Amino acid sequence: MKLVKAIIKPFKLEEVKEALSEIGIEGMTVTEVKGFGRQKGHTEIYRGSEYTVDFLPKVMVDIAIPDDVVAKTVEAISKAAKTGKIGDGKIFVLPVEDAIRIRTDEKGDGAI
Amino acid sequence: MKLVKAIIKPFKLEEVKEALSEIGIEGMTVTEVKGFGRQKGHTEIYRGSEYTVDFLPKVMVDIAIPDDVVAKTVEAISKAAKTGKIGDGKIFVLPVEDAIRIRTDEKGDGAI
Amino acid sequence: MKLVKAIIKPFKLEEVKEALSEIGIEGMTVTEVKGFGRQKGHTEIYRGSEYTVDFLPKVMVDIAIPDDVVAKTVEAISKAAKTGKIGDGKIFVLPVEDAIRIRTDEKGDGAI
Amino acid sequence: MSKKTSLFKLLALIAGLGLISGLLSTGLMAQEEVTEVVEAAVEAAPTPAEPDEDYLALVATYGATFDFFTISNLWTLIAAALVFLMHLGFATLESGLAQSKNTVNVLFKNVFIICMGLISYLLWGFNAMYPGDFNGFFAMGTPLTMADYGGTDFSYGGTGLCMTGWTDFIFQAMFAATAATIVSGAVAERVKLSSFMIFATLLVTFGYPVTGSWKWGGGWLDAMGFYDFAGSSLVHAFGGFAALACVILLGARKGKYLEGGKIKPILGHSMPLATIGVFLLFLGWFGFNGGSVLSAAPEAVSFVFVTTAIAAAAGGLAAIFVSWVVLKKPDLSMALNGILAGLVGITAGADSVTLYGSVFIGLIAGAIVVFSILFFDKIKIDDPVGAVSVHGICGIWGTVAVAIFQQEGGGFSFVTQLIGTLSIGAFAFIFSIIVFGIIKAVMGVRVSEEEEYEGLDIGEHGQEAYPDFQGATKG
Amino acid sequence: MSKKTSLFKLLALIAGLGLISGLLSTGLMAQEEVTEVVEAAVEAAPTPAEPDEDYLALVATYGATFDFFTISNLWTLIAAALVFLMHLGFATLESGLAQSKNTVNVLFKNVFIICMGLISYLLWGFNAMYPGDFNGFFAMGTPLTMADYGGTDFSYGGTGLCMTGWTDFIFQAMFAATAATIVSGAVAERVKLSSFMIFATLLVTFGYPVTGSWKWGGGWLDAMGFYDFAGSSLVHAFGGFAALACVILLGARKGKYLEGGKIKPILGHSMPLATIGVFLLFLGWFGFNGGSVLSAAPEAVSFVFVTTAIAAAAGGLAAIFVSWVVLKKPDLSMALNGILAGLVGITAGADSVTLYGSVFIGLIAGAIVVFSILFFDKIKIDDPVGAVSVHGICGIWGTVAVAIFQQEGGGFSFVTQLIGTLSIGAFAFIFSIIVFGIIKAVMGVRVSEEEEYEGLDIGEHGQEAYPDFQGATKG
Amino acid sequence: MSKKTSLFKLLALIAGLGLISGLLSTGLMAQEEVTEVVEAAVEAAPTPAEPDEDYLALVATYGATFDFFTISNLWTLIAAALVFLMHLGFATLESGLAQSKNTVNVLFKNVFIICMGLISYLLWGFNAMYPGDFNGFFAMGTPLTMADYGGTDFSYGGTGLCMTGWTDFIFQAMFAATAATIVSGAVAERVKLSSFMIFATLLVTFGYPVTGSWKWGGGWLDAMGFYDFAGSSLVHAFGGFAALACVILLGARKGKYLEGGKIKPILGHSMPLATIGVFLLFLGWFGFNGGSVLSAAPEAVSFVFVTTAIAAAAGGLAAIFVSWVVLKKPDLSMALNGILAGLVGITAGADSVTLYGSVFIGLIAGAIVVFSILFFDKIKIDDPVGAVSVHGICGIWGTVAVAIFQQEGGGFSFVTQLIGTLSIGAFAFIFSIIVFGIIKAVMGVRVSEEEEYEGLDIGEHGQEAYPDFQGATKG
Ligand SMILES: Nc1ncnc2c1ncn2[C@@H]1O[C@H](COP(=O)(O)OP(=O)(O)O)[C@@H](O)[C@H]1O
Ligand SMILES: Nc1ncnc2c1ncn2[C@@H]1O[C@H](COP(=O)(O)OP(=O)(O)O)[C@@H](O)[C@H]1O
Ligand SMILES: Nc1ncnc2c1ncn2[C@@H]1O[C@H](COP(=O)(O)OP(=O)(O)O)[C@@H](O)[C@H]1O
Repeated sequence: MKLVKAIIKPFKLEEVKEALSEIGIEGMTVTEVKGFGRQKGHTEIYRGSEYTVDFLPKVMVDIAIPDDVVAKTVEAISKAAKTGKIGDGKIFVLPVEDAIRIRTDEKGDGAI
Repeated sequence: MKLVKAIIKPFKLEEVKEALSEIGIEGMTVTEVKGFGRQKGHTEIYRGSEYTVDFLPKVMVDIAIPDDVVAKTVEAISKAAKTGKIGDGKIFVLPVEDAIRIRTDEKGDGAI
Repeated sequence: MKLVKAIIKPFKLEEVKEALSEIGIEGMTVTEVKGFGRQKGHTEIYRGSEYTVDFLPKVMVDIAIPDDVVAKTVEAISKAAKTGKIGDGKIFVLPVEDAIRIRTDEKGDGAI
Repeated sequence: MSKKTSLFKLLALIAGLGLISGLLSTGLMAQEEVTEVVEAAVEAAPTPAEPDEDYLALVATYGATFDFFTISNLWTLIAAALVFLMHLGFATLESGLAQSKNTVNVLFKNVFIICMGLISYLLWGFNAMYPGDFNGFFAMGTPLTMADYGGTDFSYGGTGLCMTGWTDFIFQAMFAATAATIVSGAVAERVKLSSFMIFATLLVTFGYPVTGSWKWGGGWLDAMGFYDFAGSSLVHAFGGFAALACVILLGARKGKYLEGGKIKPILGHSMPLATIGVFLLFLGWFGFNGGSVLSAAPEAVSFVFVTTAIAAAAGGLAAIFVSWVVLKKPDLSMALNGILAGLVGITAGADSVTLYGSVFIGLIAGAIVVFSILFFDKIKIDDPVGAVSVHGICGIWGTVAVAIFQQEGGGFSFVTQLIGTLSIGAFAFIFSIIVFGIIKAVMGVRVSEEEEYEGLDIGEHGQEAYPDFQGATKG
Repeated sequence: MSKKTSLFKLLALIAGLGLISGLLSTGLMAQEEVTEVVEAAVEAAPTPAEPDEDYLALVATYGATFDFFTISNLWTLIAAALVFLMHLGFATLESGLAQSKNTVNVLFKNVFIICMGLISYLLWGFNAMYPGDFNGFFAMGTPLTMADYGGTDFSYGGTGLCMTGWTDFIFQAMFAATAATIVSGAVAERVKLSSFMIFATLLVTFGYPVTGSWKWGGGWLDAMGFYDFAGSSLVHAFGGFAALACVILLGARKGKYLEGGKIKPILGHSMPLATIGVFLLFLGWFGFNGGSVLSAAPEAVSFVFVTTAIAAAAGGLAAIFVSWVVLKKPDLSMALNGILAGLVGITAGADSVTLYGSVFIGLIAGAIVVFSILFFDKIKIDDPVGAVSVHGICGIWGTVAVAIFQQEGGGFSFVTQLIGTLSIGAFAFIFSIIVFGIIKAVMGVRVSEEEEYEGLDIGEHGQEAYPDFQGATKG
Repeated sequence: MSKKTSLFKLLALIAGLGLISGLLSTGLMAQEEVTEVVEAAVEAAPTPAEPDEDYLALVATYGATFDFFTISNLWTLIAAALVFLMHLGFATLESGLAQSKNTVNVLFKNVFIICMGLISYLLWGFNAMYPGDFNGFFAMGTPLTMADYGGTDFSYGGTGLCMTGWTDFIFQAMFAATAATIVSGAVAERVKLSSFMIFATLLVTFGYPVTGSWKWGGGWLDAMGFYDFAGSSLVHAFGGFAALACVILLGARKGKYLEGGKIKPILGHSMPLATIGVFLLFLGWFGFNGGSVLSAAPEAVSFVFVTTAIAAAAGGLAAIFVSWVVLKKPDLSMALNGILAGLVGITAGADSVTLYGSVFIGLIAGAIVVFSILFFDKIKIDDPVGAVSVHGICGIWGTVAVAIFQQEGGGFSFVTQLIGTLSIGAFAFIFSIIVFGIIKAVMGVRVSEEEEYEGLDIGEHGQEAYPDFQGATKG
């Protein structure tokens, strides 16, 4: 089992969700985050002092999936979230050792 | 060491916290998240247009623990967070390679 | 590749960010979280009832990095985030199996 | 040093700019034939205008008191607008002290109450509350008609009710809905919306005018010499004890009172909203009390402004210091409640207590409210906004305080005041126990446990108060 | 049981505290030579003061009507202040119904509009709208001067316009900016800031005074017998149809209308803000309508207060129940729109419809607005705050409703009313299509797709509405 | 095309609904014997009512000027209520511009200040500020008594102070607390609560009345011909320079000024709150300036409304465009400060500058404030809300602007104005340096570095402004 952690632009969330639905993924957990990366933030001015907003609003999507659908999942996310512009985000794949569905106490791939 | 990542219903947080305290776990990190899963959201109406709220408020609890208490921890969370209704959430167990307590620079199991 | 997950005091974020910049790390994702730990919260009073705020505001920084810079990164964070007082936070190191840059579809270390 | 030089430069800059703009404006002045404003009127003395016919007709109708009547009428209308604003005050205070998952529900109830209150008072309440001659205990209401209210003049009420019938109606109508609003806060976060809407309608339409008629309608309490200037009892204690009845029938919010007697506070979600609410209520109270003079009589209105403001301030200070001593921290929510407590306390005697009486009334109300909130929590009466303490308990206090702090020659009796306030509170309590009890039996008054946990916003309205999630997340 | 004992103890405590403070205050009273407030004035009867010279000079200037003139003038000023507050109402309503990423932008536009509106009305609009004799269709504006407005007295307008020229100006100036504010809400979340600022300036400066002069300036509609008391058409339908034109030229927000006819709602980010907005607008409307009496004539002003409040309440109730039936849920945002619909509806006839006419006008407006919002969404006119429905459609409704619900002897014609409101709407629509069309051609009216996605706050202002991120995150 | 047809259908629907309701209402009208509202009064002419005894007694006391006195008194009371609302304006503005972790603290301070201000002004301030004959520099205060203020009539102040003593007190009391509120914003986010509370109490009680007495109490500045209509200097510059002193003693917020001269902005957490604050302040200023006429004299009050609004609007526009040019972005927070700057600027001469003078005063104030904020940041005076610039610097500007833009015949001297404003600013500065300095030495004025980082809400109050965390997370 893997945890796919995708950091994407907020307004792409819906498309990513739909792309995942299409390949049959029906569970995910979403967090509002701020991202720092190459997409250097704008220089802004607040009451006269310049500052750089390095931390841009992003959305992080955590998806636990069986090993065999990782490639498909990553591709689906990547395609849906791409704008081609800097700051599109990253996908990380982390190993997961176990999963439990709280409601039923099911374990493993069946739980996700 | 493992990272237990539990996604639960928000109002269950307190009970989960207490259940963990009881088995001696005294550290955790909590994030507000939105969950998408089988618990298909309600169909709602805003100014006349129907839409489905798929993203429901959840709380994600991250707990780093030594390997030997994983089972106990998962059980404690599972029991405390269960309502038996759809949407109760998931627990994922991820491997952790190292942990550091910033204050003391302690490493490993002692740090958590 | 590793995911370094640092939970720190909110006002230390900037210093941590700068420390990371200095050692050449130019990407991270930040989440607002609430932490529960030894730094037992204050006892507070709301309209006359005492309660303990166990959940204190923290910031979680996720940084994906190549294996070889893990030590350096952990050290940089640890140094920047330390106040020496209880509640300084933790750093967890998790294994990452793959990383993808959405914009370019680059994979692996090059993607981060 | 360098700071001072720079400051000096800045001042020099201002002076410089001043000179430039002086030159500029002199040019402009020439163009526009500058004349002095006030003096011009006097010196250039246009022949005094002949009053036009409309005006003469008005004066012919109203007599020599027309101008005073006009001022008084206008003041009461402005006061009505201020009392209206109190409904926004309640809406923001109550939603600020509720959890965010119940915010839409709290706001909705307040929007409903003001709309319903105005209409029901039009169709029934006003005429039930001010019935003219009646048995002193209960009168039937009827819809207002234009005939009754279109031709009022000074003879309607002299300096004692110096306004048109329309003004009388709208001022009283704004008051009427307040009773239900008080209940709204106390039952927040678990009451079933439809049940509450029915109860609130019945309370405002049929309950409130009854006790209102006892005093302001010239009923038995009035005959007895009971005094309640602007409604410490008739509005606030009434609302507070209705709230108490409902809370008892409804039960506490899940998770508030734990086994072992532990109390778990459920925190309000926005202190700025709550603070906005209290400031708006404070402002509105100038209309609530000031308008209750029912004319613009200068000394009465201005004295009422002073006692009202002073009691509110004293209440705030008392609550701050009492909570600081008792609870060890300067508690904002207690300070806010203290201000309201002072305001409720002064309401019964704003025109007839002494100046320093208003200070003491406020101080004591501010202290009472802190202990009262603690007390009700201890006996497991779960009142999220403290409505029972602020309006009920301090309403009683304010009513009896009229006798304690009365001006020389006032002649108010402590016993009469006590009888009056307790009768009104008792009526509100019993009325509510019966009506809310019937609703409970018939259709239930509480949302399901699950809905309570998930929040009433989703449960009752399918709407979130703060749905934003950084971009488009709804499909 | 134990509850009751405790409650009893609390009441006893209050009584006890009362006694103590009674003693305290008696001591204090002795010290301060307590005298009664109101009676003192009468009994101790100071010799009536000789009016001072200033006052005699004023009366010499204004004649016997001076006091009435003063009251009326004061009321209109207070009304102007209330109308000013409506701009805060719009600012909060519109920002509450926008996404958080566009909040700064919405607020900024509202701040700009009121500032610009006042200045442009000073320099052009007022004199273009009230030109005195003119061709009935269009007049040139000129800057106000002190000479014209410094010496006004009762003869300026009798009881029909009972105020100084300054008051006349400031009251009308507060109205003027409203038209642009209405548009602001409709084009929110995608309009280019600079383009909007130019359009709003042109609309307020050159568009609004034209239709204004048709009726209130004594132009052709006035001559025809058209009636629009406070501006259902002249302000609201004008703004609503200008908004419609702009929305058509601008297009819908990205992602609102999906292929296959599906509509994806884009939710407002803060229901408390939106609710605050509507309550403030309701309050401000007492000035908007009440001030439009243009004097403090007691019956007229008080009747207008009643019809205004009643229509608003009826509108709110209608929208609540219609949306409950049609949409299955009691929708807060519809309730809020219903209140506004009722207010817009009553604006044209607040002084001249019957009492129950105001109930019906409100009820129908509240129903209309729900269907109208659904309707415009169906034809893909994307209006984030419902401005076209609330102001445009209900503005028309209110104008024709004057004829339907008029008081006996009113003599208003349905056809004239319809001609008037449609002419005004048409002018606003065409003016806006042309002006906004030219701006679109020359400099564009819409932000880039990317900016729209990222939000206009960052894009146009480099500023976030809620930048906080638990501590210092900016470097 | 289809859009148009649909629109047409909707209009047809409205017309249809109109007809139905017309029929309905005709039925209803019959039932309620519809009579016309206004005409009825005239035609059906009830015999003019005999004025009742109460009224005759009032007139006997006040003489022929009673009605004018009543109007004026009422206006000043309403103005006091508007000034009260400014305290909510400050509370929301300051908390909006603070970080969320310090929000409860900012709100608490504002709640405390208004409560304390009213009580301290009652017990000391009023009589110290308006002592009657005194040495011109300093007078002792005493508590108000009922005797002194219960019997006032027109002779109290003629048209120049046309109100009861109560009104005089409450209007001035609302002003008094403002000075401390200004300081509150400047020292936000690091000042120790208890120290601030002590300082604010001393400033309002003992500092403010001194300079107040110099001019409004008839002291040396008044004798010199210095003019400050409503307090550009006496209130705003006073508060601004007290703030400057405190900020200097207090030091900047941690992390604001980095080594190498870099300035790190610390962003306010809620732009909607800040915007609400400025609109409320703008509204309140109609009472602040308009009420300072001290009667309802029509021309004076209406002219003051106009200059106040125009200067505010000009200030907003100037700040928008200056910040757009200088900072490259249209900055909402600067626009808000610009409005306030214009308001502070016009305060000294609202009744006595020319019409276009008010435009220039506003424009220049709006420009000054932008540069002043930049300037103070450059010299490391850390003032989170810009209080020193808005109130201090623009207060000076407004005071000298009276001389620059005065109406013909005004006779104000630039030098006298400059002396006056600088004396007042200097007194405020020195008083604050000494008092705040002593408090600093004795008990400290700053929270610990740790508390500053964690936020004063937890540190001082153990309370969060937005404690919600999706459900119950507190145990
Ligand atoms: N090393 C990293 N670890 C964690 N998150 C990262 C890392 N690098 C980038 N991110 C996240 O990805 C987002 C996009 O990265 P950025 O470098 O701006 O653009 P791109 O994805 O086009 O390379 C960042 O805002 C941040 O949230
Ligand atoms: N594959 C997944 N990856 C990550 N989070 C998931 C996944 N599936 C479910 N979740 C999380 O668990 C929550 C509950 O899941 P859901 O399918 O609704 O009910 P249940 O837990 O009863 O199966 C979701 O709201 C979501 O936050
Ligand atoms: N076992 C754990 N798993 C996850 N997060 C933890 C754990 N223990 C502590 N934390 C996080 O680290 C923060 C600091 O921990 P705490 O025990 O209070 O102090 P210290 O870091 O000084 O030991 C906590 O607030 C929490 O967010």
